[in-house]
Amino acid sequence: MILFLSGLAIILISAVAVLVIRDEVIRDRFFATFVVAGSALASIPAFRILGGAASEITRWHSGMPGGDWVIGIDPLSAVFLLAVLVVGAANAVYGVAYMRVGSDARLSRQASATYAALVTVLALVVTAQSVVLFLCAWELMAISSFLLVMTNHQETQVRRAGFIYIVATHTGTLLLFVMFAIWSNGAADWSFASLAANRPALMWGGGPLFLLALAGFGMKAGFVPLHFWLPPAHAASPSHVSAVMSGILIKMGIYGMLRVVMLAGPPPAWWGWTVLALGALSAVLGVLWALAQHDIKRLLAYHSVENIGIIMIGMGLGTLGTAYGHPMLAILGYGAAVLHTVNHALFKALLFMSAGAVYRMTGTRNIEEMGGLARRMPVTFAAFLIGSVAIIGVPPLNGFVSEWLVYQGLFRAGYSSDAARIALLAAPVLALAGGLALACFAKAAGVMFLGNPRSDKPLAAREVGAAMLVPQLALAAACVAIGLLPMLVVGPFLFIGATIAGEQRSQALEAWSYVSPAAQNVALFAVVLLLVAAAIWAGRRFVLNRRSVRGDATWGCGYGATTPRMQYTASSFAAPLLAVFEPLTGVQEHRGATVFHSTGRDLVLDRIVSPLWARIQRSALRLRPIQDGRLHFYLLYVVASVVICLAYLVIAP
Amino acid sequence: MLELFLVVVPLAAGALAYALRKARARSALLLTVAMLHTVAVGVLWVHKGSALGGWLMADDLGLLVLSLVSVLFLVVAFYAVGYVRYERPRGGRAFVSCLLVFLSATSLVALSQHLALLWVGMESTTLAIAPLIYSRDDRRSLEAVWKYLVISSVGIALALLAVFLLATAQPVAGASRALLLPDLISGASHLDQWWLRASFVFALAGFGTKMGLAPLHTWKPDTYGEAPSLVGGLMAGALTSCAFLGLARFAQVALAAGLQDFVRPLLIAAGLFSLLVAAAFIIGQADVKRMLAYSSVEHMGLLVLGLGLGGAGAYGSVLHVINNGLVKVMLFLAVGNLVLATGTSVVADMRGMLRTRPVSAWLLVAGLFAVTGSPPFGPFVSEFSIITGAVREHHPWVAGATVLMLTIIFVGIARMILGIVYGEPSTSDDEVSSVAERPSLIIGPLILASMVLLLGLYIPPPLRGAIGRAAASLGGAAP
Amino acid sequence: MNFTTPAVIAFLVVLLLAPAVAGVATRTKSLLTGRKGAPTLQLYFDLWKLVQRGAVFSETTTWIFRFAPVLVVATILLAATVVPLDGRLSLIKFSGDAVAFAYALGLGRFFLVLAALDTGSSFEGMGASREVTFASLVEVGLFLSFGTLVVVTHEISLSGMLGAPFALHWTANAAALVMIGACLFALLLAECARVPVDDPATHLELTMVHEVMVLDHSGPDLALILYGSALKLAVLGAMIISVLIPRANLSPAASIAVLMLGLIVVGIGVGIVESIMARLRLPKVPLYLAGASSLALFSLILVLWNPA
Amino acid sequence: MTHSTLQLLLLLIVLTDFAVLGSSRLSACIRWIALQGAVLGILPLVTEGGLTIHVVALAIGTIFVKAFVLPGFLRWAIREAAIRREVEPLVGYMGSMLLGAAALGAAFAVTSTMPESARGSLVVPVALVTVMIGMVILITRAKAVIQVVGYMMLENGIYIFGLTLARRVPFLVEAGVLLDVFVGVFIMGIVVFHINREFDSISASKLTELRES
Repeated sequence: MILFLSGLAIILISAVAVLVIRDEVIRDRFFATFVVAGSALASIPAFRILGGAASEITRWHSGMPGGDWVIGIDPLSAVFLLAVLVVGAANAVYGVAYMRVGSDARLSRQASATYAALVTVLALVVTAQSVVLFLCAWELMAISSFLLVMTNHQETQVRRAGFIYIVATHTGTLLLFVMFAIWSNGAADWSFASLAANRPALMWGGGPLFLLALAGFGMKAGFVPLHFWLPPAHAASPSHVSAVMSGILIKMGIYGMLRVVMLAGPPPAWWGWTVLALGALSAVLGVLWALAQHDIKRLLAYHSVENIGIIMIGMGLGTLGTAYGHPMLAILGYGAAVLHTVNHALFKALLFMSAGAVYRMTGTRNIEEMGGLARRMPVTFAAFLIGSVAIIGVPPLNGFVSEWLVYQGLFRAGYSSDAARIALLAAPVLALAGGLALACFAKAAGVMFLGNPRSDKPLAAREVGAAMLVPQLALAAACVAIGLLPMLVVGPFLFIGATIAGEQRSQALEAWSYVSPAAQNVALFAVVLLLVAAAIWAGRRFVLNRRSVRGDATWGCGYGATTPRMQYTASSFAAPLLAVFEPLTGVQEHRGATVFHSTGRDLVLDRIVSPLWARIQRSALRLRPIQDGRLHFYLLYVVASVVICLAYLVIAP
Repeated sequence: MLELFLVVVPLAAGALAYALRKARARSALLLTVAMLHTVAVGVLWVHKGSALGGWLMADDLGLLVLSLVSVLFLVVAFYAVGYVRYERPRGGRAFVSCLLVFLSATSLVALSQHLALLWVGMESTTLAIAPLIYSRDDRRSLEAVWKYLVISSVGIALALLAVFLLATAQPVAGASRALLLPDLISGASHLDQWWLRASFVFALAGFGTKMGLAPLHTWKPDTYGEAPSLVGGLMAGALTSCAFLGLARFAQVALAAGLQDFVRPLLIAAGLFSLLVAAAFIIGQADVKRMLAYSSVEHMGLLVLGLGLGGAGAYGSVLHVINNGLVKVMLFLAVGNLVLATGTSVVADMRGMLRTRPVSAWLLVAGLFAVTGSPPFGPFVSEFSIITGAVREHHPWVAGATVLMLTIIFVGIARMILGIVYGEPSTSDDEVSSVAERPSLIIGPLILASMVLLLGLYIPPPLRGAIGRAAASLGGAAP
Repeated sequence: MNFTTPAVIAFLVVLLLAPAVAGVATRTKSLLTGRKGAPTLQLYFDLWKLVQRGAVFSETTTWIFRFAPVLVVATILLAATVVPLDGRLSLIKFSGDAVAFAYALGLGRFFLVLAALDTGSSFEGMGASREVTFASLVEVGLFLSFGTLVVVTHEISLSGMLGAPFALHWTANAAALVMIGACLFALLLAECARVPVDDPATHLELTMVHEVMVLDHSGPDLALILYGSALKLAVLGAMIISVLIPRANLSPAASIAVLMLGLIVVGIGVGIVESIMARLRLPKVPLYLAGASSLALFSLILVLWNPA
Repeated sequence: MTHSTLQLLLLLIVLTDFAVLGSSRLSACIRWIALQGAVLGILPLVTEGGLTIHVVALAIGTIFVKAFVLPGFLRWAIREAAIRREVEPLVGYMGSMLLGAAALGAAFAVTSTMPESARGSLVVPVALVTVMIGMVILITRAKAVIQVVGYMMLENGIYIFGLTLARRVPFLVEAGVLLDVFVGVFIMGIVVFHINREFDSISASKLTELRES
């Protein structure tokens, strides 16, 4: 615990330091070094606990209404803490370099300081074990990330995004207020341990509690339909902030839900069904909407919605496992959910970093204006490609490992003899999402990096510096490592899954003995795949070395005067798929004689949230005339109030 | 005798200030009295006594309000010294004088154990503040002060009726002294129920008008919108707290007499209605000071709601008095700086203040989160307590409605404040952007901001104890 | 890894016979339409010729373009290792290898599509777009089929689903399994760019799906892609055979014989479909795939309704 | 004897209420409210308990403030600010009278719902009706000056209530109450004076610049 706290302190020191140190280079170096060092230090206890050490817990007497402050690291905290620190440290290095380029330099101090604060409170969110401390960390996380989103507040879009974000997140926090209020009713104090003990006292079997937690944490996690703040906020923030938000911040919603499920004990089955259904919905709609986007950061943001959906499918499965009494299912489901959370943190942060590098070099986020960047930014392209392969969940990278684990659970559910087998229906949904994700990242990677430049913006692009590349490569390496060595990684996650499900260690061991050989074979499969590819590549090289190899223009099917403008655009690429799912996509097409162009709108934001707010506003405006400035009416209100009070006086019991 | 000192010295100083010709001397007097007052209140925390045969005595609830008023006044006085130099409000001498009389009156309210005396203090605050509102010689200012005077006076008259009704409720025979709070509470079982109920109803209407509970709040936006920001702050922070104290005194008696079932639904309904009205009028508000006024209506609603809920709610209510007071004054002062900079309080004309007035703009952002009850600011603890109270006292729907209203209110306030703080400045006036922020105008709100933050994380044990005991006297307990 | 003799032999059989299966299909079609047609083994000749050739690369392209054909073949090979080609056991078997099967094919497709976009050609972009559209719908049907098999067999590996004492389940779930077979065959047609989804014999780029995507590949790269397509057809065909003809009780030799015969039957089937059906209009293809998937969905619901 | 005197005085107060309600000229209204103040001052002298210094002082103070100083001050304001002499009601005199009558009815109706012990004398209904008619005047009169009169009447109504308790409420408090009312009306008068200078007429119905548009 000392290590953890001193690590956080070091991170906070860096926040203070950037505000004090004047020299730019020293400041940035100091900041990056301290954040990385602090993260490393703070991650030691997390590693220890994942390695099997006992959970740590510390309690400070606060005397505040709302009880003591409790900080603890258990396996669930540890794994989220690691994600926070790894992605946080990588993005700190990347972020200072990112902010130094271009017009944002003068904002970099404030952004760096806020960033360090954000990482600190994120670490606190996952370790807080009492309500008030948790809520404080939770809201500080929202506030500091909001300030970061607002970094480029001169732009109208950014302000709008920030506004939507802060409203959404504050609404979520208020729901959590009520949730904890309900939960604490009758508890000994406000520590999580007491809440767990208070479960039997929950009203209506904890149903309201669950729904509030789902909505409150879901607002942060951003599953459909609570995702509406997510794409604009991600597009508006500086890229390293988008990376942290998508990689970690929204996962705090997942953490919260898992924590609630863990503390609330054996859940009723409908919790699981709800989570599973929402997950399936998010997985498909998220990726479908991503497909309609041409702003790379919005596209990535919608993919976060999809991945949250996948995680929730795992969670829902875990909950069903507990509810129907299938420990194996519960462990697999929760384990897969947490593993996918970590994986997504790694590859989504990576993708945002690469996208940010491209944005810095081209000055645009619109992929329709990119193209041909693979030659100009080869390392960034490689990193983006690794991220893409990881996120579409194909072997041999980490995305496959977690999706495979989710499928394990879903298929296993399929041959249970009770209602849990219906969960199997989520498998084809997940498969559809996977297929769509493939299409989407083929579009993104292809249109951004391949072909010819589609405008003059990519022409001047060149590779970014080491400070922005090394963090990308580090995360890419992590993605590859988990993909190739699943047998080393999956085990601890099953134990975490068992912790969440409240199962015995023996159950986790049983699950592990079932999964372990398969995981080894997954590794085998991945390695063999790479070896076979290498062998064929060698053979091809061998053959081609003796033949004539020459370059020429792309075959234009007989048409000689092709131009880069004739390349297939992202809009056209996505059009047939979007046409299949027409009413769900919210896409608007603009056809002209020489152009085809589509824009993806957010159905929830544009069709539900905004109109709803407009309606509230209209009704509020309708009340305005009651305060039209005439004193006589004001006095009449006083009289009316007195009359009502007197009426109450007469009729009250 | 310290209690008497707290009331009399500011009053005398007020008279003296009117006689002083030099602005500098008046400022010095204002600051001195404010500091003396705070020191004296500090002493009161250690040595409690009573004056005027028990009429003036600082019980826990009163002491809390008194301390709040004293601190707020000190900050405002400090701010006023800079403000008076910068902006020259109408009436020069009267300005400082009225401020001091206001301090005296609020101290009287906070210290009174005698309910009629409390009423006298309450009415005096109304009168002391009126000239302060009328600080500009124009029609809007006049209109504001006129509406304030008429509505407040009617309201306070109703409160007087409540006092008289309470006196009627006391048995003629017996040892209990008339309208003295300790006697009323200890002899609560002998009070005539019917008169007591009538008294409480009128107290709600009367003090509710002074607090600005909907629909008795109509004077509030006009007044806060037109008064100088520091006066608006004093009203929203100190005056409303005193008014709430008045209502709380009646609630103490009613609760002691076992009228829970009568009192609570009324308070809850009043609180919820205020939240509703505040939400409706905060949305799309065009003037930042009027918005703060409706925010004040909201928080008064919360106070009454918490009081009505009892338990953790009442505890939250007491705590919220302090938090709300600090936040409101801080917000008014920060907004005041921006109004000084732009010359308007219309939001459409205030843009990108982060560029031109960074400290005040940051304070406004902090204030946004504080006033909407975001952790880790003080109001979070109190609002959370109130919501907890709603749940624990078996009013889950009240909790739900409250959260809904708080959400809508957050949207309204956030939209406005973010619009003011962020973006490009609307004026490209170099003159405006080059003025450094005056320390005297930002230190005060900075101090308040740090206090608000501190109260969200740590409440000093003596304060905690006092809050606990005060809440207990209102049927509350820490969550 | 299970290097049992039958498994290895079956694997090699599929590897070697794959080009012939495509040839059988073409042959069948030409016979049915009354033409003489190309020899059945034409693809072998084509591949040999292509390997001998040099290559021309578009100057727009990057390493992706060169790497994609390699990866396509590698992924299909790996996918083949998890299918119990001999009717019992695959080379690599693990719980959830069905997922690996589908997703490995996905990896190959991803790179092939990227290679198409790498050329900057609008035609190849068009083909890529259609490819991903249809492939994502194919996945649904595939996983619905897997789901049905999982429920029936209580196994999550392809070897478990398709090998072993499978005959037991036929008595109870014949209808569902037949539907699965039909579904898989319909998916095979789509996945392998066959009528009614795509016409391998068309010469108009605007109507192509798979072919137009590989317009720029030449020489050994084109050979890899052509071989990959044929191999995919054979592997999927072998899977359908395993669904429809449980071979767990047969001797290894008989089992492999059935496999070879089955592959020829699949080739003939594809040829027959190509002869009697026209290619669907592109907007109709999703409907076709949805129809195929709903077959699998019905069967899944059927088996979920009556758990074993 | 004191009882019937009390009844008489209370009746007189009701009459002055209606007189203010029905008067069309400002000066008349002020005269009536002054009279009401005087009657109010006499009231504590005739309540039970006899004459004490406390009561006498209260009576003198009340009469001085309510019957002389405040009406005089209002007259001064009207004269100095050249306020037109008409009342300018928003609701006609007849309507006002009807409202007054309704208030009277309501006052007695409310009293009748009280518990037996509380009803006692005419004090409660008269206080109530005075409060209510004060409210009616506040609401239905356009001019600021007459609203001040309405406020004074409202205050008087409550004061009636207070005076019946005079012996229970200490003198200091009574004096404070009186002082507050005095200062309140004084400040109102000053504001009225300023309003009239700023605006052409002191019609409070024209003060509607501050509102939610």
